[in-house]
Amino acid sequence: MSYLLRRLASSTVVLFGVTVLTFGLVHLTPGDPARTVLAERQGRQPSEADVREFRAEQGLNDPVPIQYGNWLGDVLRGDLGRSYYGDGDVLELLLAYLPNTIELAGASILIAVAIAIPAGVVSAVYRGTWIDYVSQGTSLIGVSMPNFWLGYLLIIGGALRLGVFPVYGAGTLAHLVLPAITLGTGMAAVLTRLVRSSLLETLEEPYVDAARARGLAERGVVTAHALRTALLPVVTMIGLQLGYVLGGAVVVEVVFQRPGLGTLLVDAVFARDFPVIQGVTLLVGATFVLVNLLTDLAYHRLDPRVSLGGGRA
Amino acid sequence: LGDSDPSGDGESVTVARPQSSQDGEWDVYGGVIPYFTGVFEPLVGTNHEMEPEPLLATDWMREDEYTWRFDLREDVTFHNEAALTADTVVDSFQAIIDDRSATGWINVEPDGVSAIDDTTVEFETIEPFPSLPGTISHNYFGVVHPDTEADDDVAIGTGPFQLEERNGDDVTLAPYEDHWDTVPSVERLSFEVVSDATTRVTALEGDDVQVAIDPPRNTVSGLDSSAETATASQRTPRTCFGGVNIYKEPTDDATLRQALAYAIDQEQLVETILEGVGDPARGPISPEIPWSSHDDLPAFGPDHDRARDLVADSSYDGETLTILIDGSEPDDRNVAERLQYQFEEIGVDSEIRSVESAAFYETFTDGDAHVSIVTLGSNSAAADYLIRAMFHSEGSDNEQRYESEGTGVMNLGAEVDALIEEGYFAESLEDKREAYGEVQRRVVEEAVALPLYYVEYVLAHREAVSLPDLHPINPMTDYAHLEYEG
Amino acid sequence: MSVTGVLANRRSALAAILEHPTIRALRRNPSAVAGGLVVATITVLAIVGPVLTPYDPNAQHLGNRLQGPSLAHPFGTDQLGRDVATRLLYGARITLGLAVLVTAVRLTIGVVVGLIAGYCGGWVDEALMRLVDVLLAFPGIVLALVVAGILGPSLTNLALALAVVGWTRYARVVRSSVLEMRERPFVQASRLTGAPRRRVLRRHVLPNVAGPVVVLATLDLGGVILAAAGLSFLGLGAQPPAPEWGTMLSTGRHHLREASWLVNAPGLAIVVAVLGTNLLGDGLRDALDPNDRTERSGREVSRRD
Amino acid sequence: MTDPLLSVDDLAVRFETGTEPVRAVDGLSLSVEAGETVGLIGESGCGKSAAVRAIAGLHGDTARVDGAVTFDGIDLRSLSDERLRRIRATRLSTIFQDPAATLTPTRSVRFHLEEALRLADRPDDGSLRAALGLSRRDWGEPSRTRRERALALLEQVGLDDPDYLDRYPHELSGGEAQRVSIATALASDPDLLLADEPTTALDATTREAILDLLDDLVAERDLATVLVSHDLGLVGERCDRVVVAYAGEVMEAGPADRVLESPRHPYTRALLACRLEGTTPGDRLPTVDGTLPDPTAETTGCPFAARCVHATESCRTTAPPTVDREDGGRVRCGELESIAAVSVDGGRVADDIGSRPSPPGSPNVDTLGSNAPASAASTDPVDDPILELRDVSKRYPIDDSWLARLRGRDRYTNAVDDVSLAVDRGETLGIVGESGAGKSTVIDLVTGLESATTGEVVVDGETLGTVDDRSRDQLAAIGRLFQHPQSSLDPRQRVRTAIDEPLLEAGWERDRRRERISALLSLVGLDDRHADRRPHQLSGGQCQRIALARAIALEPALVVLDEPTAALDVSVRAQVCNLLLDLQAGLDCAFVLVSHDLGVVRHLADRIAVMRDGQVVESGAAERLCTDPATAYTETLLSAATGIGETEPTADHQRPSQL
Ligand SMILES: Nc1ncnc2c1ncn2[C@@H]1O[C@H](COP(=O)(O)OP(=O)(O)OP(=O)(O)O)[C@@H](O)[C@H]1O
Ligand SMILES: Nc1ncnc2c1ncn2[C@@H]1O[C@H](COP(=O)(O)OP(=O)(O)OP(=O)(O)O)[C@@H](O)[C@H]1O
Ligand SMILES: [Mg+2]
Ligand SMILES: [Mg+2]
Ligand code: NI
Repeated sequence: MSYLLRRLASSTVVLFGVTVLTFGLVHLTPGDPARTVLAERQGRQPSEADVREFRAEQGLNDPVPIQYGNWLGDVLRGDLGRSYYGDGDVLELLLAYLPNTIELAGASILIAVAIAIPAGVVSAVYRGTWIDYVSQGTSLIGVSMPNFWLGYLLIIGGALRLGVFPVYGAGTLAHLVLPAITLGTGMAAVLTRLVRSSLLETLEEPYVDAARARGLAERGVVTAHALRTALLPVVTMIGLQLGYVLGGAVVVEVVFQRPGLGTLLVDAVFARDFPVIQGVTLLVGATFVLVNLLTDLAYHRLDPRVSLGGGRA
Repeated sequence: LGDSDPSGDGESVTVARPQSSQDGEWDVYGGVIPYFTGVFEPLVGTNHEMEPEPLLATDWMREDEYTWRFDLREDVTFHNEAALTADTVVDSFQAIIDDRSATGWINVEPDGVSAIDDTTVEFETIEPFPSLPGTISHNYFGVVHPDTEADDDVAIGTGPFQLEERNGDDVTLAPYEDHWDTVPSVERLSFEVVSDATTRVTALEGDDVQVAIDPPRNTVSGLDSSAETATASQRTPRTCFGGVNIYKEPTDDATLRQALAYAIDQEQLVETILEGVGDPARGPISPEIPWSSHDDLPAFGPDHDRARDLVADSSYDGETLTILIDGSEPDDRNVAERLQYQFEEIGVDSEIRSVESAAFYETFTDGDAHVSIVTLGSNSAAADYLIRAMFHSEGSDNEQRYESEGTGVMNLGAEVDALIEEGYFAESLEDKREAYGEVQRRVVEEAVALPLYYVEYVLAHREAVSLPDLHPINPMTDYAHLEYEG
Repeated sequence: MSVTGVLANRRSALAAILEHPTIRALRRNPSAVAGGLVVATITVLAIVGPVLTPYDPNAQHLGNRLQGPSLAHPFGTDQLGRDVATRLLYGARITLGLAVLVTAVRLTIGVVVGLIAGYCGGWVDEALMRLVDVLLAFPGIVLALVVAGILGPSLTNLALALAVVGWTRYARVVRSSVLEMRERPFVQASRLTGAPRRRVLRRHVLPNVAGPVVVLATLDLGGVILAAAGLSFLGLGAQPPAPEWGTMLSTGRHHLREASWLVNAPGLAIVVAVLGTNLLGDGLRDALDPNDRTERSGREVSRRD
Repeated sequence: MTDPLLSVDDLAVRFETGTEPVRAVDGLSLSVEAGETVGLIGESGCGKSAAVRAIAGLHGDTARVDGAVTFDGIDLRSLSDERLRRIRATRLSTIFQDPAATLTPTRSVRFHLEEALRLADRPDDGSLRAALGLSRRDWGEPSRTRRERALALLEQVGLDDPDYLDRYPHELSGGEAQRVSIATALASDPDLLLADEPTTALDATTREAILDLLDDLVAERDLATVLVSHDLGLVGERCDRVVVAYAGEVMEAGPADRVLESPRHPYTRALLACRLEGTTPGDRLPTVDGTLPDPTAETTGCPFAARCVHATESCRTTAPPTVDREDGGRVRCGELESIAAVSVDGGRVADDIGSRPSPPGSPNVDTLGSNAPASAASTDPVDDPILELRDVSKRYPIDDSWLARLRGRDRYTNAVDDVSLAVDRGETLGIVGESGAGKSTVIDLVTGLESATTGEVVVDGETLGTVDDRSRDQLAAIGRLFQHPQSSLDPRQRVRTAIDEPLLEAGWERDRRRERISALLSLVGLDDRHADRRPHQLSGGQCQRIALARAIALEPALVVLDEPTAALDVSVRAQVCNLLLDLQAGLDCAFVLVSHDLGVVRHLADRIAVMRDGQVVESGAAERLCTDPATAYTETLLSAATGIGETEPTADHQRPSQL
C-alpha cells in the first residue's frame, strides 16, 4: 500500500515534469511562432496587425510562467488547445489518431511477445547449440535493423512483389500486417535477447538445481521454476518497450502512411503546429509514465518477493 | 480503405491525393477541401485559357471604377434544396472573408459585398480592381450555404457533388442529382490523402484507388505502358524558378546572377531529373497565363564558358552561396543538388539549406538565402497578384525586407513597380501584356529569377476511368465529368 | 632513448595492453572479435574511403542515372548519376562521426550528472533524478524529433537533439554505481585516509564505473546510428548533398520500385555498422562482466589460501 | 561385508572453462552403508560440492565426470537421464548449502512440497501440465490429502503452523527455509541423503537445531547420509565415518572418532591443529602454510606435498600409496613411518607440523603470553583510554521519504542505542553479538564514517566528528580493517598503490613512502613481489594482510577490525590471528575487534563486550565473561559457539539501500 502511494507520488512528480518539458520545448523555437504560423496559414507574409492579433489570441504575450499556468489549467480541464491550422481541437485530433497507433502498438507487442518468449527460451535452454546461434544471430540482426528499412523491404516483398497486403493506410486487419511485423519483429529481437539472458541467469540459480535434485524433468524445471522468475524482468521490459513502440511507430507510420500519432507528430513538427506537438508529446509522455506505473504494479503483484516484502526495487 | 467500394455497385472511384499544406483548415467549407471536390462552386469559373467564364454568376459588369455587379444564375439550388440567393452569396463571402482574412486579397471593402436584389450581388473595392472576376474565380470563393458546419460534417454547396462522409481530410462524395448543369455519372467519388507518391501508385496498381494525383515522375512511362493504367498530363500556370536575393552580397551583382543563369541547363533538368514531366522555363510566368511573354524572352544557356567569364567579371570572390529549399519537396531537393553542381562547374560555391515547409516561406522572404527554389503559380483566372507578389516592392515576397530594411528580395525598384501597377490596373489584356511583358523581360535579363521549369500536372488512372480534359489549374480539374466502367 | 628502445617499449606497451585481462577476455570472445573487426573495418573505410574509390561522391552524371549494381558501380547509381558505393563510403564519415560525437557528449553529460547525483545525494540527487525520469518518460526518438524539428533540420541540430535526449541512461548507471561504490569498503577506506571526496571519486569511483559506462557507450553507438538515421529519414538530418545514410535511404525511397538498391544499400550499411557496434558492445559486456563463469572460477581458484 | 548402499570409485570432475580445465575432483572414492552417516571434509574449494553434484548426476555440460558411482547396485553414471531422474525423485535426495537460494522465489512452500510428493508418488508422470502444476486433478490424489501430507512433512521438520504452507521463500528465515528444503528432500522418503554443507549459512543456534533434526530423521528412517562440511567439530560429533578430501582426492578416511583423534595424514593433522578450541588465548596458533594447488595444473605426486613439512622428494614426484589402517581406515601418504606416531591430546596434535616462522620484523613469539595477565587485571572503567564512547546512539531512517514524513510515518531503527565503551592503550576489546546487533555501526562511528545521532566519540582525549571534520593526525590515529578482505581493496589498483594511499594523503615523500611500503609488506609477511599484483591475483589471506598493512601504515594507536577472519578458511584464520598478535605486540596499539566468531574473540581479546539490539548487554574481562557469563544472552551465544569453531557469519544482512 505504501509502495503504491510512493509510486503514485513519484509518478505525479514525473508527470508534472512532463508537462513542464512539453510546454518548454515549444519555447525553444528560434523563430517567432506567430509569424511562421501566419505566413503558412495565409500563404504570404502576415501583416504586423495580424501578428499582434494572433499573439494576443494565443496568449503569446504573457510572461512564460503565466502562459504555462494557463496552459496547464486548460490541459487539466481537458482542453489541449486548437491546432494552428484549421482550428481543429487538439484533443479531438489526438483521439481520432490514437486508435490506429494503439492498434499498431498492440499488434506489435503481441507479435513481439509471441516470437520472443519461445525464441528466448529455446535459445537459453539449448545454449551453445546451433539453435541458439541462429536465434541469437537473428535477434542481433533484428536489433540492428532500422525499421524504416525493414518496412521498405516488406513493402517491396509483401506488397509490390506479392501484392498480398495493402501498402498504406489503416482500417482493416490487412493494413496492420506489414507495419505490425516491421515494428513487432524489431521489438521481438530486443525481447528475445532479454528472455534468453534472464532465463540463463535463473537457470544458474541454486533453486533450479534443487528442483532437478528433486527429480523434476528438465522441461518442468524450466517452465515451473526457472521461466516464472525469468519472465519477471521481461514484464517490466515490455512496459518499457512501449517507448520503443511509440518511437518506432513514428517512423513506421510514416513508412506505411498510416494515420496515427506518429504521422500526426511528424506533420505537426514540420508545420510547427505547436499545440498539436504539445498534445502528442504530452499524450505520449503521460501514457508512458502511466504504463510504467502499471507494469511496476503488475511486477509487484507477480513477484511475491517484492509485493509481500515491500522492499524497494 | 482498400475496399474502395463500400456499396458494392462498382461505380465508386477513389482518388488518392497528396496532402496539401493547407489541409485541415476548411472549417468554412464544412471541413471539405473546396479544391477539386466539386462540392462548392464560385460565382465565376475559369476556362482552359485561364479566362473568367460564367458559373454561378451568368454575367457581371463594372458599375464604376470601384464597383462590380454580378447577376446570379436562377435555377441553382444548394444540396439542401435551398435556392441560391444574393443574400446567401453575401453571407458566404462574409464568412470566407472573416475566416480567411481575404480582404486584402480581393480588395473589397470590409462590408463591401451586398445584395442589390434577389439575384444581384455588388462588390465595392478598396481600389480600382479590374481583375475582381478572375480573382473570385478561385476555389476559395465557392459559395457556401450558411448552415454549413464543420463540426457536424455538414458541407452545403451547389456543386455537382455533395458530401456523404468525411473523415479528417478524406471525403466521400455522391452526385447531386439536382445540379443545374451536370450530374456526375459515377456513383461515388472519394478523395483520400496518401502523402507518399510511390504509395499512391502502388495503390493505383492494386486497384485500391482508381485515380492517383501526382504519381512520381519516374513511374509515368511504366504506368502508360501498362494495360491497366494510363496517365494524363497538363501544363499548369505554375513555374519553378530560383528566386535570387538581389540585395545580398554577392548576388547583388547582376553579372554574377547572369553567370548563374548561364550555368543552368533547363532542358537537361526536365529530361533527366524531371523525367520529361514539365517544360523548360524561360521566364517566371508560365505560358498558361494569358499575359505570359515566354516566347519573347531571351534564352540564356547553357553556356558554361560564358558563365565562367561572367563570374570572372563579377565581384564574386569565392563566397558560398546558399540555396534554400523546402525539405519536404523531393524534386526541389534534386533540382537544388543539380544547381549546386552546375554552379560548382562555373566556379561558384554553394550549399543547400533545406528547411521544413512551415519555415520555408519565412526564411525565403527574410532574404536569408541567395537563391531560393520556389514554385509559384495562380489558382485563379486572375494571375495579377502573382507577378505583384514576386516583383513589386510591396509584394508579399519582398515587403518584409522592403519595410524593415528598405530593400526586398526580388524587386528591381521603382520602375518595375510602376510597370506592375500599370499592368494591374490595365483594362485590356493587350495593355496588361505590354506592361507585364516588360517586367518579365527585365526580371529575366537581370537574372532576378532563374527560370527552371513550368510545372506539369499528371494524373494516373485506371484504364477503366476516362478523365475529362485536365484543367491548367489542377485543383479545378472537373471530376464531375469522369466516367468509370468498373 | 634509442629508436629501437622506443620501439621495443612501444611493442611491450602493446603487448601489455593485449595481455590486459579485459583485452584477453575480449580476444577470446568471438562476438567481440567479430564486432571489433566490423567496427575497425568501417572506421578504416571511412578514413581511407577517398583512396578506394575513383569517384567523387557528388559528381553527377545525369546520363548515367539510376544504373543498377554493376562492376563499375557495385551499388549502382542514384537519381543524379552519382556512385552509391562512393557515397556510402563518404557517408560512413558523417554517420560514424555523428555517432561518436553524440555518444561522447551523452557520455560526458551523463557521467557528470551521475557522479554529482550519486555523490552529493540529498536534494541535488533528487532533482537530477527527477529530471532524468522526466526525460525518460518520452521515447527518445520522439523527444529528439521534436527538439530537432523545432530547431530546424541540420546535422548540428540533429546531434544536439540526440545528445540532449540520450544522456539519461549514463546518468542512471553512473549514479547507481556511485551509490553502490560509496558503500564499498575500499572507498570508505580511502575516505579514512583523509582523501577529499573529489579525489576519492577520481581515484576509486570513476575508474570502477568506467567499465559499465564503456559497455553502455559501445552499445549506445549503434542506437545513435539508428536514431540519427531515423531522424534523417524523416528529413531532420544532413543537408543535401551530404551522403548521410539515413538521408540517402530517405531520398532513395522515391525510386523504390525501379531502383531498390537506393534503399537497400544504405539500409545494409546501417545494419552492418549497428551490428558491428552491438557485437562489440556485447563482447565488451561479457568480457567485463564479473559474473562471467570463466572469470568467476578463475577468481575462486586464485583466492584459495 | 555386504555391498555398500553407495559406492563412489575414482570419481573425477573437470570443468571446461575458457582455457585449461579445472580439476575439481580428482580420483575420489568413498562408500556409504545403509543407515550410516559419512562426513566429507576438507578446506574450501577442495571439491566437496563438485563431488556431491557428480554423485547426484547434477553436473551440466560444462563439467566432465569420470569414474563409477554405484547406488544400491545400480550404476548411476550409465543411467539415462530419465532413469536417473526417477532415482532422484524417489530414492536419492540432496540438500544444498544456501537454504534461501534453493527454493524458487516465485513458488510457495506448498508448491515445493507438493511437487516433491508428486514426483515421489508418480515419478513417471512427466506431463507438461503436471510439471506446470496446472492440473491438480491429474495427480491421482485429492489435493486435500496431498496438503495434509505436506503439512505432515513440515511438522516433521519442526514447522507446525499450517500457515507456512502458503508462504513464499523470502518470508522464511534462513533456518525455516532450510527446514523446508529438508522437508522437500524427505518427501520421497529417500534411502540416501546428500547434504552439502546444510548449515554453513545459518547462525549457531539454528545450525544446532537443524543438525539435531537431521540426526533424528536419520535414526528414524535408517537414512544413509553423506554430510559435507569443512567443520571438523561438527563432523566429529555427527558422523560415523569421515572422508578427508584435499584437492579433489581422498587423503584419509576411517571411523570418525579415530580419524579425528588419531589423524595419520599430515593434512588431517594440520587441519585439526588449526582449530581454536583448547588453545590458550593469546597463543600463537599452528597454521598450514601455502594454498590449495592450482586445480588447472597437472599434478604428479601428492597434492599436499607442497604444504607438507614431511614431504620428501618422492612425495612430490610419485603418487603416494594408500595405506590401510588397522581400524579399517585408509590413509594416502608415503611417509607415514617417518611421521612420528605422536600422542594425541584431546584431538590436538602436539606436533611439529605447519608452524610458520615469525614474520621478519615482528616481535618474538615468546613475548606474546604477556597479553593474558594484563587483560585479567583490567577492570571495566579504564583510566587512560585511547578510545571512549560516551552514550553514543545511532539512528538510521528506515523510511524517511518526504511522503512518509508528510504522513508522519517516518520510521527509524536504533542501530546503536546509548552505548558507552572504553578501550585502554595497547588493549584488545572484542565486541560480539548476533547479526544486526550494531557491531559494525559502532566501528563506523569510531572511524567517523557515520556520525553519532547523540553522544560523543573520544579518541586520545579529543572529541571527534566525522571523517570530513577530522584532522590528519586524528585520521592517522585510527586504522581500520574491513570485513571482506577482497572488497576492502580497489580491484583496479595494485597493492602498492593501495598501501600508498594513506601515506600519500599524509603527505609523505616519495622515497619514504616506497621504503615504508616495503617495510609494511614484510611486516605482514609478504614481500615486494606482491606489491605489483592486483587484489584478484591474491588469496583471501593475502588480501587481508594487505588490508592490514594499509590499516597500520601510519602506525595508528588504535586499530579497529570488523570481522577480520569472517570469510577465511581455518588455516588462514589462524595465520591472521597470529599476525594480529604479532602486530599488536610490535606496534603497541589497541584493537577493537568485532566478530561473530567467539573463538577468535576469546583468543585475541582482553575484554569482551556483548551487544544485542544496539545495546551493550554485558562487558568484562574475556576470561571471566567466557567462563561465567552474567546474562542469559551471553550464555546462549557461548553455548552455541562451543565445540564448533568454524562458523561463517550469516549471509550479510541487507542494509536498506538509500534511495
Ligand atoms: N562451475 C564451475 N566451473 C569451474 N570451476 C568450478 C565450478 N564449480 C566449482 N569449480 C572449482 O572447482 C573446485 C572445487 O569446488 P567445490 O565447489 O567443489 O569446492 P568445495 O569443496 O565445495 O568448497 P566450499 O567449501 O567452498 O563449498 C574449486 O576450485 C572451484 O573453483
Ligand atoms: N546505513 C544503514 N541504514 C539503515 N539501517 C542500517 C544501516 N546500517 C546498519 N543498519 C541497521 O542497523 C542495525 C545494526 O547493523 P550493523 O551493521 O551494525 O550490525 P552488525 O552487528 O555489524 O551485524 P553483522 O554481524 O551482520 O555485520 C541493523 O539492524 C542494520 O539493519
Ligand atoms: Mg561447497
Ligand atoms: Mg557487521
Ligand atoms: Ni520495485
